[in-house]
Amino acid sequence: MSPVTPLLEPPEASSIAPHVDLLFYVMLTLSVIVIAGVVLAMGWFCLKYRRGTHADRSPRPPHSHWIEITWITIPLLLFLCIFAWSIRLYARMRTPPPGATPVYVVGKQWMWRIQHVGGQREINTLHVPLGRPIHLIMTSQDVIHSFFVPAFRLKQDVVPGMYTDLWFTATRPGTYQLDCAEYCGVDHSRMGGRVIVMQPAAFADWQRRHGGQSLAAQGAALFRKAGCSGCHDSQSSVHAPNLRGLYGRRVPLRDGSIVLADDSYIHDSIMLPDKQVAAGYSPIMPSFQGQLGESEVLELVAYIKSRNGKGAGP
Amino acid sequence: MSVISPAFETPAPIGHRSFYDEGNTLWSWLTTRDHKRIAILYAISITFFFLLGSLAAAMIRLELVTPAGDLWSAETYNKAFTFHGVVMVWFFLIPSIPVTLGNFLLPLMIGARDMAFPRLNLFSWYLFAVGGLFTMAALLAGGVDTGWTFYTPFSTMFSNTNVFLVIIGVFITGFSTILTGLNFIVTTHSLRAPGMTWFRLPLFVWAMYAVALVMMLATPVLAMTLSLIGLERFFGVGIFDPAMGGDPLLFQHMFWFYSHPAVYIMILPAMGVASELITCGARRNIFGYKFMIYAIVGISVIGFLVWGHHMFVSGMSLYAGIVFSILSFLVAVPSAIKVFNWTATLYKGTIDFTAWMLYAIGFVGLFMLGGVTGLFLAATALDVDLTDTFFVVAHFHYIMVGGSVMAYLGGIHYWWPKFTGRMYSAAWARFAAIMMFVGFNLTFFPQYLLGWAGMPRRYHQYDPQYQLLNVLSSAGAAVLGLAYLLPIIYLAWSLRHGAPAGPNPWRASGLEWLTDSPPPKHNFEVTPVVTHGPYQYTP
Amino acid sequence: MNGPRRKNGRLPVADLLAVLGVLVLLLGASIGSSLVPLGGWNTVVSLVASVLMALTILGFFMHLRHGTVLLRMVAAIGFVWLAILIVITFGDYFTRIPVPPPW
Amino acid sequence: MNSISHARPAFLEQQFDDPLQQRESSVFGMWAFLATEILFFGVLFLGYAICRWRFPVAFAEAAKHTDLVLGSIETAVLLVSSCVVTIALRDLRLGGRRLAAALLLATAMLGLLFLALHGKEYYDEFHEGLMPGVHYTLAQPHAVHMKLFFCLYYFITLYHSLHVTVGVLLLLAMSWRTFRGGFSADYTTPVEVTSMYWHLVDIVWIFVFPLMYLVGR
Ligand code: HEA
Ligand code: HEA
Ligand code: HEC
Ligand code: CUA
Ligand SMILES: [Cu+2]
Repeated sequence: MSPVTPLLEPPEASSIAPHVDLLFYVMLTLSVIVIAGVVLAMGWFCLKYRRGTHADRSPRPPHSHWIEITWITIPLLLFLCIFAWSIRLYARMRTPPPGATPVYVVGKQWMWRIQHVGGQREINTLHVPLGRPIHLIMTSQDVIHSFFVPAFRLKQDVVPGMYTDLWFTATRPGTYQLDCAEYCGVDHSRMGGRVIVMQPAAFADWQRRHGGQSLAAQGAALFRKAGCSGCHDSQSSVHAPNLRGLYGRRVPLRDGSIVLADDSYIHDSIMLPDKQVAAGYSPIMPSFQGQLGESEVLELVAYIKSRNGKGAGP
Repeated sequence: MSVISPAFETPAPIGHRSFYDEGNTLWSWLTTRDHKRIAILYAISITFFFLLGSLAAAMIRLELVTPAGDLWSAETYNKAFTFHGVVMVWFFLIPSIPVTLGNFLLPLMIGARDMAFPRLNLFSWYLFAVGGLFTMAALLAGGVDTGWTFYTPFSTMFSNTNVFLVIIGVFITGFSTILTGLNFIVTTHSLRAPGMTWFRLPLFVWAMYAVALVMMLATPVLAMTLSLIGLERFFGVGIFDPAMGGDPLLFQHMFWFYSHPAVYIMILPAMGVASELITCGARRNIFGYKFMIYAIVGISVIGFLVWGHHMFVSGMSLYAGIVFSILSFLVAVPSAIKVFNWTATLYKGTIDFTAWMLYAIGFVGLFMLGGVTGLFLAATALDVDLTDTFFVVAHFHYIMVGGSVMAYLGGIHYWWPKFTGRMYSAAWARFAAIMMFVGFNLTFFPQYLLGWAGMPRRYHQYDPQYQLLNVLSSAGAAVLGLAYLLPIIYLAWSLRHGAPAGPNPWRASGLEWLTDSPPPKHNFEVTPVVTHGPYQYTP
Repeated sequence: MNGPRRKNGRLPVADLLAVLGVLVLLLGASIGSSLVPLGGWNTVVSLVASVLMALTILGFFMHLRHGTVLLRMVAAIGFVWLAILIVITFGDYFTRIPVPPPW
Repeated sequence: MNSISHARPAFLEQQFDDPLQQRESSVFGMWAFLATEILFFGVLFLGYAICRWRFPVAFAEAAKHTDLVLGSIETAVLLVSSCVVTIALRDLRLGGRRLAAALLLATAMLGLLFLALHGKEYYDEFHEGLMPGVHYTLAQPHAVHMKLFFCLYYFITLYHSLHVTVGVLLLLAMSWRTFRGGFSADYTTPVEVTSMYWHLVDIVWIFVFPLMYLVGR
């Protein structure tokens, strides 16, 4: 554990964290100034005009548009500045840089299951290399959880039935607390873990030691086992789309709309096939809801993605 | 003790028969249509619920003294904060000021003989009571563990506690809220005394009017959303369940469309009370009366557009986050106007530090602190870090306990002579107010630090490094809890032993002070005619 | 509340029946249009018919035509608030950007 | 301004100064209540809109299972009833009694007819196995998401039928009171307010109908 004194914030361990802290402390300073101003004014009035003092109590105007407008405008401008600042930071938090390494996360009452593209699996622990952007693609098997790493100043709800994502670049090696921040039932407070930030070399070493079959390869096996290939193989007699090169394409749907084939699209195609039916096909694909867990779906997604590259897959 | 403001032409003659004298059997109370008696029925009921909710708070705080989850089981802890939240929000704070002070004072302040629909008013109380019974039944049957926000799919598919009973309870109480709001709106529109124009209404009445509007337009959404949860639990079908193609975020949108306006249901009345107290306590007319009104209306309307700030990390779209964030900043502007105007009202006044004035000043300070930390949460990038931590818990307790509860108690102290005709011990009252202020800050200030340090909320056990602050917070809760008991004691004592108050012990202006304390059954022997604005103070 | 006191509700019976006729016609149009394949426009057409029917009822049967401004505002506010709820919620759904491709 | 002492008609409640104030308060109150009703139903429509937007095909498929003929008749019945209650109120205001009472009764009967027709629909749907959670036998490709439609369909129509039932009871009471001479040309407020409620029930149905019955035809 990194040393955390009770009154201080956790260390800044991601590229975003210093920006968040700066915003926080600037807002804190502003707020303290404003609050101190108001409290001092009130305190001073309370002292000066308490009953029995000989203060000037001549009539004052019952209102003044100028004063009102001043103290509407100044806070408003302050608010707009803070808003602009925070929203830029927020947009940055939510836009993963191109080339970030994907890591798949499944929340489940009450544990975190993590799958790396290289096939490494972890539970309640996430190993990441220092200084490289990591892109978490997350979903939940049951209820809503929230992936929270205080040292990174980042948090994202993990919602069943959809993919949410979170990205960060760790900037300090060490072990950091991972919490579940969305109430999810009995053991919510125990649903924690660690994020271990390693030097790239150490990380590569870790990867090698724990690497098995890559996620896509596991997905390829599953593709056969779950029976997908029965329809989706090019030799299959069933009229089903060939999934090669599907990922990232724009897919025309039967109802006339066009959607981008991203992670969620593939996920929904497997779990809720009726939701979006590809044009030119009949809606005969069965739903795999209940038969495949979210982590298995992630393997399939990884496999289908992998078939975009050159010479990938059958 | 009888300085009647010169603003009103027809002071009521001093009568001898108060509304308490119209029969005192239990039956006469349970069938009453007198808004004043209904207010008292409500006051008793919500005090009961406040005590229940406080016991749950004591359970929470006792558990959090140690990092290990040792005192209660995790299930019990989860049920405790759920029950605490549900009871405090729906059975104490949302009704609190409107149904007691509002019910009692609204007709008096506008010079009416009663509410527009007295029977409906009584019916609302019965609905409230029945809703409360359902909620207590849920407690007796084992409690609920969903959190007061009932997030799906946990509440629909995974919790096997008595969600259904609580939902029915809240649903029924919701109807009570809607009907109360309806009554307030119609009363304010049609029963104002001659000469009582809109811009002569006391700010408390404006606050009641605005809050009634919010109650009517927001509560139906909650009722139906909760019904949908009930439906899903019963039939295993539904639109919030991702397993069936439903969407949990849809629930959050619907819930917060109600629940954010609901937080303004909790603060607007408090602002109304504070305006009355500060003007009287400083013997100065409110500064910027019209701006105060615009601020009230502004808060209640813009307040409907910001609900998504509870969903910044929920998976909602980035663009929606931007819109909700800026709107949340905008809604803070009218609150700022109010804080500044209250402060300016003190200027060149003659300030008496009665207990209720202490509460009012405490209210302004604590509300400001809570509100400003609300801005931290509205700043999306900070919310990503702070959401679902104790920072949020501290934010809303500062506003709800430090703000609304303080204002409610201030209002009770201010109008107590009017309600009962008796004075309470001023010294004890001041002592309790100060003790409460100290205990409150000790309880909740450490929670800001906890939140910034990263302690998530709704945690039954936590990491040891957070212990010191948690112990401080629990100690504060003990002080705060004891301070809450004091008013109950000395106010009860005053009922028998307090000095008679007379119609206007604080020399306040406002129609309610023209009539007897306690007022006669129909409030005014002669309908007053109003020729001036609401505040007629000279220092 | 002190708007002009009209002879509310004193439309001749014949007029009321004519209004009913209009309503039934609109209903017929709505049903008829739904049987014609117009794609997405089917719903639009039938909803427009519904809005017209609702306005007719509000205006004639509920006498809002002669109502005060206040009453009209009250009648409208429910719809306006509902529109806020629906528009903003859909705003979220429409702008949820898909998770961009990670490589 | 001292209005308590004037001759007060028996129906005038003590908190009001005169009959006009009482009537306007009641009417205003009813409008305000109707605004909340719109939101009550409105949330469900939001749920419907989102689900339909997500599953357009399933919704079109599911809506085909509703009974267009019965649904259309029900709509017409409600429209006629709305007209009838307006005529009843008109007659009452012109001093009528028997005709008004009869028309109010007729309105209630139309309401009952609506409920009966809808009951018939529910009965058929039960036998077709269209009730998720109770008896659901659909097995076509979109069956899972069609449940969403049915779930909303039953919830909205049942909630609406509850309103119709309340309306019928109120109308029966009003008819009886009218028949007993409880109202006069000066005092029609309860009937007026009831009729407003009834119109709202009608308006809600006017939106339910195209969304539930006319989709995917
Ligand atoms: C009475 C109740 C009440 C009130 C009035 C408010 C008022 C505000 N609230 Fe709060 N809030 C809650 C009760 C309340 N809140 C509750 C219960 C929750 C948690 C629910 C849950 O999840 O369980 C919550 C949660 C909550 C969140 C979500 C946190 C999260 O879960 O991630 C946010 C985010 O934006 C927020 C913001 C605000 C803002 C901007 C205001 C503004 O209206 C505040 C405006 C007031 C001021 C700003 C102070 C006065 C102004 C000045 C003195 C001006 C000068 C100041 C400066 C220049 C800085 N609140
Ligand atoms: C609306 C009003 C309201 C009020 C008045 C209060 C009052 C208090 N609340 Fe609460 N609170 C909420 C609304 C409110 N709360 C809501 C909505 C939540 C969110 C729930 C959720 O997450 O779903 C919440 C959650 C909440 C939490 C977070 C739980 C968690 O996330 O894990 C805590 C923790 O400290 C807390 C504490 C308190 C305390 C100490 C008081 C004090 O004011 C109470 C003081 C009274 C007593 C302490 C009892 C009497 C005293 C004694 C019997 C003496 C002995 C006591 C001790 C030794 C401790 N509340
Ligand atoms: C019964 C045959 C069948 C089986 C088994 C099947 N599918 Fe499909 N699948 C189809 C058909 C037909 C479509 C096109 C219609 C549609 O979009 O629903 C399709 C569409 C898809 C699509 C969307 C493709 C596009 O172009 O839009 C994906 C992704 C997919 N399937 C993946 C899988 C996976 C993964 C499995 C195994 C877990 C699987 N399918 C099993 C028949 C099948
Ligand atoms: Cu998982 Cu909380
Ligand atoms: Cu909010």
